[in-house]
Amino acid sequence: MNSKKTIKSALESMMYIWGQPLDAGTAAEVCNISKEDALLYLSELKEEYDEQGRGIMIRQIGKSFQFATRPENAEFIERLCTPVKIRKLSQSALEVLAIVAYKQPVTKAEIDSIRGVKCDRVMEGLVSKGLVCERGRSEAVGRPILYGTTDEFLKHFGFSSIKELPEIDDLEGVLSSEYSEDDESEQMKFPEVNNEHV
Amino acid sequence: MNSKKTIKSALESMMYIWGQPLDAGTAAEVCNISKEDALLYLSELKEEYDEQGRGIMIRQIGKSFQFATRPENAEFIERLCTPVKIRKLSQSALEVLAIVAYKQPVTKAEIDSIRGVKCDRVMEGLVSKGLVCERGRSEAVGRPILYGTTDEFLKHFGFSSIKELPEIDDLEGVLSSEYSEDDESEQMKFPEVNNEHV
Amino acid sequence: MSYKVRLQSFEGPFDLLVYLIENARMDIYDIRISEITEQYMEYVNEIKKTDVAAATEFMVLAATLIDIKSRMILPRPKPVEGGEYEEDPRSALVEKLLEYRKFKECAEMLKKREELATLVYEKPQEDISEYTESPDELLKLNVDQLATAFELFLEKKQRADEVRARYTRIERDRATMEDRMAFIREHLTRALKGGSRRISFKETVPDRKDRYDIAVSFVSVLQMMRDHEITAEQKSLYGDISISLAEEGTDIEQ
Repeated sequence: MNSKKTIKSALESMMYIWGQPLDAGTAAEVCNISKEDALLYLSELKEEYDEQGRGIMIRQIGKSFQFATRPENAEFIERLCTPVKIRKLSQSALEVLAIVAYKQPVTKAEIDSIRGVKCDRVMEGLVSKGLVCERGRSEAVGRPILYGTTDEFLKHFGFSSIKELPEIDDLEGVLSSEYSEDDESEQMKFPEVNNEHV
Repeated sequence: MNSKKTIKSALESMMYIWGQPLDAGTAAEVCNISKEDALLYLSELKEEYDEQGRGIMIRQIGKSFQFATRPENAEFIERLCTPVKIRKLSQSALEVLAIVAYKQPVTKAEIDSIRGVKCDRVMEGLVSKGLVCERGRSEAVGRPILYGTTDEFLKHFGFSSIKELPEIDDLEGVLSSEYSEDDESEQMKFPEVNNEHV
Repeated sequence: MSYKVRLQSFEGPFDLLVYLIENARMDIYDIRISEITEQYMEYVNEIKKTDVAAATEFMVLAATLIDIKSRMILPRPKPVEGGEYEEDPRSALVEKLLEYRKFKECAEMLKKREELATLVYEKPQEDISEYTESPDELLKLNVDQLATAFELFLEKKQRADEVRARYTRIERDRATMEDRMAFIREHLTRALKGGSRRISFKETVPDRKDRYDIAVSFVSVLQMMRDHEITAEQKSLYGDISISLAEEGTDIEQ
């Protein structure tokens, strides 16, 4: 039987080679330990890297773990090489994604009714990006498809679990102050409407 | 000016992303420090990883530094990265295996006569998979090889001993080779007729 | 700058309405409906000029606004004793706008998380081709598989034995040299159609081959050779006997 120290060392090596998020179940099988132990050891490693303030960290996505660089070192990495930047999502994609994240599992019709506009094309984009996936069908008439977020969603926004989403009520007020900022910029963008028609 | 801690963290992030050996000169330029400092910091990092017995280490090649996995973890990496192709035994292989299991030690001729078809190739496969092995020679004419199941066989089917094989009613009756007399005499006269069609 | 471009800045009718309300510094719970409807309609009319399809999406809410506006003009009756206040015609819309605004805030939060997350870099997987090129073969076995295969085999064997026993009896009664010679002729004809003049002796023995059957075939072949119907040759002792139709005009004695 391998010692805990040996296993944890092996897990670090495995994560390094794997590059992509390493599933605790897979790791457990390779190390011949229980999935619970694998989860525990990986979480411990994650803490160790945080505590020691290493320049690389372990991030958790669902039950998978992955080495990644610390956000504060981004400028150095960008100076060293030209890393592939992830394309940021459009406003409409973010809105649809927000509704899916908080209301999942949810149908397109529900999303449409909240936004007052059809979301078919946006949803297609989100599914093809792997941020959203089908989650069975609703019991409602026509048995429409239900949608939910994926692990890729967690990774894209830096959550380790869907439980980390901030409470929706906590958001209100905090962001309302930013509306004024938005307003100003948009006013500058649409002067013609006002000038010509008001 | 960045602190030593910040720089060392940045160096770790850079090495991680760079993948290839990172030259101390390049690192120094990116971090806006002297090459001597870069060398010093990188060497310090190398020592830290060694001291902590991490599963990843920093190796130095000339004046370049690179993350690598610890050699003692090679077996885990191999297990992680080697894909597993799941194979199942064919119906005929299972038949032969069952006959060997219940009638062992048994000769190929006996199996042939029970199944009515040659088993040479199937047997070869079972031997190469380590499920069946030679068990000496029969006293019969030509002293044919006797076959039996292996410990690997027990392991695969989760038996602790061959006695755990499920009971089969009138096993002797079904596994007797009924045409043995005819077969043998004809084999001598018209071997091809007999082998391919009975 | 065309309206089409600007339109894309609004995510939909609710987005536009929320913008107009906040731009006018109105309390969302007390919307000045006729003022906002006017602004909304102006905007929609502008879009209609360039993008009719997009304007349609905004028209549904326009209709709702006009409906609310008309109901607002009607005097609201005072509540009957014990009755409830009649609902504010705006309340359903306000509820929708509040819900929309809530998710817009969530979207804003996600946008910030996204920005932060893009500062985190991952590296690609190391080259693991040396492993992937030679996959492990895992033999998947279980007792059920073995038992099922075995039972299936036993059944098959039992059926085959029964059939064979019955068939053999009938065949033995029937097998005559005449039948066998006809059988051999048929085989040769079929082989000929298939482009081959030759058949092997073993093909002249049908089905259950015991000594009797083989003897019948052998005697039949000898008879047919004597009748100059076929030729036969055996290359080696105990080797296969090859049979072919006698060629016309060819002497049988080779």
